[in-house]
Amino acid sequence: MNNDTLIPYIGVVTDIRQDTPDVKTFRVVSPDGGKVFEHMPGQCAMLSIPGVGEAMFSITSSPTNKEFMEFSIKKCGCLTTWLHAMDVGQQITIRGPYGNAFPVETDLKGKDLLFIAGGIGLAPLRSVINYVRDNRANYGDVQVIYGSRSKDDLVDYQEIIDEWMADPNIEVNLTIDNPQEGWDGHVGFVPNYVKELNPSTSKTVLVCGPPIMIKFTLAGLKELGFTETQVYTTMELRMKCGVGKCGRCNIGNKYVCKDGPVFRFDQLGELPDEY
Amino acid sequence: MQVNENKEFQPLIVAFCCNWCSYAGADLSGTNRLNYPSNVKIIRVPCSCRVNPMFILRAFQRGADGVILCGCHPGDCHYTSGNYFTRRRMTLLFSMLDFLGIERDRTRVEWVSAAEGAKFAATMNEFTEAVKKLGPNRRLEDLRCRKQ
Amino acid sequence: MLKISLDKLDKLFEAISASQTLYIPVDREDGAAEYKKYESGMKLSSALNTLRSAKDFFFPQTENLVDFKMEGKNIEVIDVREESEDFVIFGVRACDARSFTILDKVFLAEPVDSYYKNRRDHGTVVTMACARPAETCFCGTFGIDAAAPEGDAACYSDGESLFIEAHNEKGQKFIDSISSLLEEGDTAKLEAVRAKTREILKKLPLAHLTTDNFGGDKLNEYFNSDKWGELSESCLGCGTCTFVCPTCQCYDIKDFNTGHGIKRYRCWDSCMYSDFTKMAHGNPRLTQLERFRQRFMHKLVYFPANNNGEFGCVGCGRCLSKCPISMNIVKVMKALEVK
Amino acid sequence: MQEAMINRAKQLLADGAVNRVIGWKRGEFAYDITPAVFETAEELEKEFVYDDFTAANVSKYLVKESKKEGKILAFLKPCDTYSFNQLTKEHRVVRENVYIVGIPGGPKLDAEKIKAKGITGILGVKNENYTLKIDTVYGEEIMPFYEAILDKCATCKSKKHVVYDELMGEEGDVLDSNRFDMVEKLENMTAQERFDFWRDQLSKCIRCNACRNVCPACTCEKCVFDNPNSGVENKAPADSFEENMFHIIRAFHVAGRCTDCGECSRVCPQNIPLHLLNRKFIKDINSLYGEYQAGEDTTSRAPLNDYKQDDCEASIVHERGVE
Repeated sequence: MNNDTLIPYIGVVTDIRQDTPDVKTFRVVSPDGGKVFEHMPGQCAMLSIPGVGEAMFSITSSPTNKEFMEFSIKKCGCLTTWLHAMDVGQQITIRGPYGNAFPVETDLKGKDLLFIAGGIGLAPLRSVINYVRDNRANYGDVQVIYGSRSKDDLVDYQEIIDEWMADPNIEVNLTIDNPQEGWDGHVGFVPNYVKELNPSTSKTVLVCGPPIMIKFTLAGLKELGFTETQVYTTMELRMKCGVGKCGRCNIGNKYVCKDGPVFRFDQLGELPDEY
Repeated sequence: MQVNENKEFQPLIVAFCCNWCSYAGADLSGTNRLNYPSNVKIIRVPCSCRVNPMFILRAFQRGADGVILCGCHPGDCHYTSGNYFTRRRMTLLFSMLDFLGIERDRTRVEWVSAAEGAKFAATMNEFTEAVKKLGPNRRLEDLRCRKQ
Repeated sequence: MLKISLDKLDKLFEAISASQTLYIPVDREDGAAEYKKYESGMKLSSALNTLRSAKDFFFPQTENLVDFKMEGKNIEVIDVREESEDFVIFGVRACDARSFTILDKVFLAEPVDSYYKNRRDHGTVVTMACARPAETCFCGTFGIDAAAPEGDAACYSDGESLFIEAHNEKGQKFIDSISSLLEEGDTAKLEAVRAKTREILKKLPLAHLTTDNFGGDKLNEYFNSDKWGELSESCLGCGTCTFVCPTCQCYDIKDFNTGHGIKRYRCWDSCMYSDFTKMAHGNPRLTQLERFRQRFMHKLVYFPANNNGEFGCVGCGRCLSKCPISMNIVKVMKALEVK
Repeated sequence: MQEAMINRAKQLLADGAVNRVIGWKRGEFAYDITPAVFETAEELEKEFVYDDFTAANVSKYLVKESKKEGKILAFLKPCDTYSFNQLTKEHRVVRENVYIVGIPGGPKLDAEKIKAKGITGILGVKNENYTLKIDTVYGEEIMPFYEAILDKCATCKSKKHVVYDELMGEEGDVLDSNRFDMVEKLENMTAQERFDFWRDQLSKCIRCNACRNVCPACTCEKCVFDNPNSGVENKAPADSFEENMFHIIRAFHVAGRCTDCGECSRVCPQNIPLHLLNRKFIKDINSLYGEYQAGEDTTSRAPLNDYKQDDCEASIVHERGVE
């Protein structure tokens, strides 16, 4: 019988990085080494510990990374708590890739890009940012605006400092919600910071973060003159199958696991407000 | 439990024992070097009243052939009245299991005090024998949990 | 058309069951009908429809997807799939036969569900035309002709004989396997019976129900309708409608720890259940209104939007007779239509 | 009766004594009646119904409804008043927010029983002197009224309203019912026969949860069977054990609180006689701990929240009955 997408592969966790007090990044490879499967930026995978649970996570590493996949996971429910407690060398099950991806090879090509992320919302965007950095010639200006509750809650802070900020080809703007000792950068909420920075409306925007942040950021962008067709986001709902069959992650007639998770705001606008 | 051709069927017995009396009773029977079957698995509970009917069913699901619940004698409960509630609850539960056609001799409630080490051993021996006669639990077993 | 005398039905069943597993609807003690594996002496039920739909054969309530063995930090994945045996489902009504087309659109779409496909490939659906439709029937609303059911092969009765005709290769193979029992017959009387059935279908109380006002383009029109509150008010949030429905296909995936391994199951799930969309950090469908709306919007709007206008209902009427509080798709359609 | 009820409801609405009415709403056919809340006289006129098919017990809806603003008028049949009282006792309804009008109860009809006779295409059902005249697509059919009544009505325990603010019609009495006959019959079977009987019944279960969700005693905010962390959630019933488990625990959880309203069996799509499990508990409680009728009052202690020092030992189960 052919492989069935519901039968998972095995992945081995080879590295665990504590990013913030409640976010860890897990490096996953196939038991024979190398990646379990290829993906495009923005796609997701179903990770599971049999007997504990299975859930969808966005793949945070870039497809240009040929050695491993990474997942940045916030401790939230039953499965994620288990994942946070495990040690290097633990096997997990993994299936995917699921969902569409950010249109990095089509609509986004040649465009000036603006990434706006809040908190763990950086996870899906990190894949795109690194993909863009590795294919830098294909894109115009790249700007990243990233904010979090505090300095300690900035996911992948080390990579941001060491690589992104050192990269002259991209502009990185960080912000935290409240003043903090040892932080001399910007303080304030992401939507306000976006307005302050007043990015050029020629840019295409990729936004991800808590719903409330997305809501205000979108409003701010509109004030600045951006249109909904310029803004992409990525969604999350409860999923079981990952392939649009189990019937729970739909918004209207669109399944987030199959037709999403990446949506352009004008597409989302046509769907009912049930997410 | 499986029946081995060469070996006699050895039932798996789960005994819920209250911390204050029966568990101490079990201890005493041990220190007094009284024999009771090794296939009695004791689960210590704070009070016999802690035992939810679901525990009994789960024990059967996971391979028990008999379940016995031991607590303080009526009137002696560490928490004054826990075992009185247990008594009503288990009477009704066992009656229901019987109603569903599940052999009534697979379940029992017995009051064992901390001083009754001998009674504990005797009860376990007797109960194990009774369950052995019934053979493996088939009517309330979960086939998936059967050991391969 | 080929036929067999009705009093030789048991010979027919014996012949089929000699080579493969045969399922026929039989009457239960409580008056309901259900599919049973054929054994000698069983009588074909004359009931209009089985209590549970025939979807069970292809999409069972619970099935083992995969097993895991956990040892230390290692996990072993055990593929438990087995090639299905060949089987025949006899006496499927027109509505249930159409439901397979709808399930196919979900499970056979890429990526193909191998569990479903396996059974679908090995199962032959032999349908039976209806003669005595009930008041709860509204298959006509969805363009189904109860007197001419789909399926791999179809049967029609004229009161004396059972006529059999193949609709595809699988059906032809089935007829070939029993051809020694069949003889060529005159269909004149059968046509009269069919015409009569169609007359009755026209007289049914729900015969005038139409889908004209529904479809994939009606999302905004109905999603925010103020009728949902009133309609869902009495809904108990049970899964009866979902589980008796021949087209409901939502499922859940659950793990069971056996003590010596993990078994992963797929089981029916219901969008009416409160935990259907519940996540660790919240639930997009918090009240019964949203869950209720989801079920009917899915059948009347979302499904047609994704499947070239095909609706996710076949009008079998099971939910009409089984809902504990008698709230059903017909009442929803009628309530929504009123402008 | 229906006319009188509508008039009384309209009156109470007009007086401002209540702002909503809970009752039953007409369906597509003679028998598919839905519980509903009415807010205006027009709605009542148009859709309120009370006839031989209005069997649904509306008391559970009052858990939610009585917490809303204003007072709601509830028409309760005798059996529904027991459920309501039990809910009051458990502080699940706000008694002050409900104006109860006691109405005469059944026997109510069961459409399934009519259909089981092979009668189909039902367009209308009329009760003429306890003979049902059933108008169908295939012509008129006749069947005796009492052959089509719900099981729960055939074993009715009481025609008395245990709680009401006003009463319409005559007050009835607690009946000397035969409701334990079937339980007794089962008790007198051998264990193997009982086992086979229940296996046959419970294996039909499709785990739709209708019995649980309709039950006026099942009002937990979150059921243990819906909680993935409980370890007993068995949404995927892959083994007969899980069917037994669900039904034993469901019945046990309402033991001593079940008023025997019979809704569980009425709504079961697979016609499993679930009320027998509840009645077994009731029968045991009555015989072991003294007569007790849940919902009869709002003050007594429930049998499982109570004890006597000289209660019988659990071994009584082993000492009596058939092996």
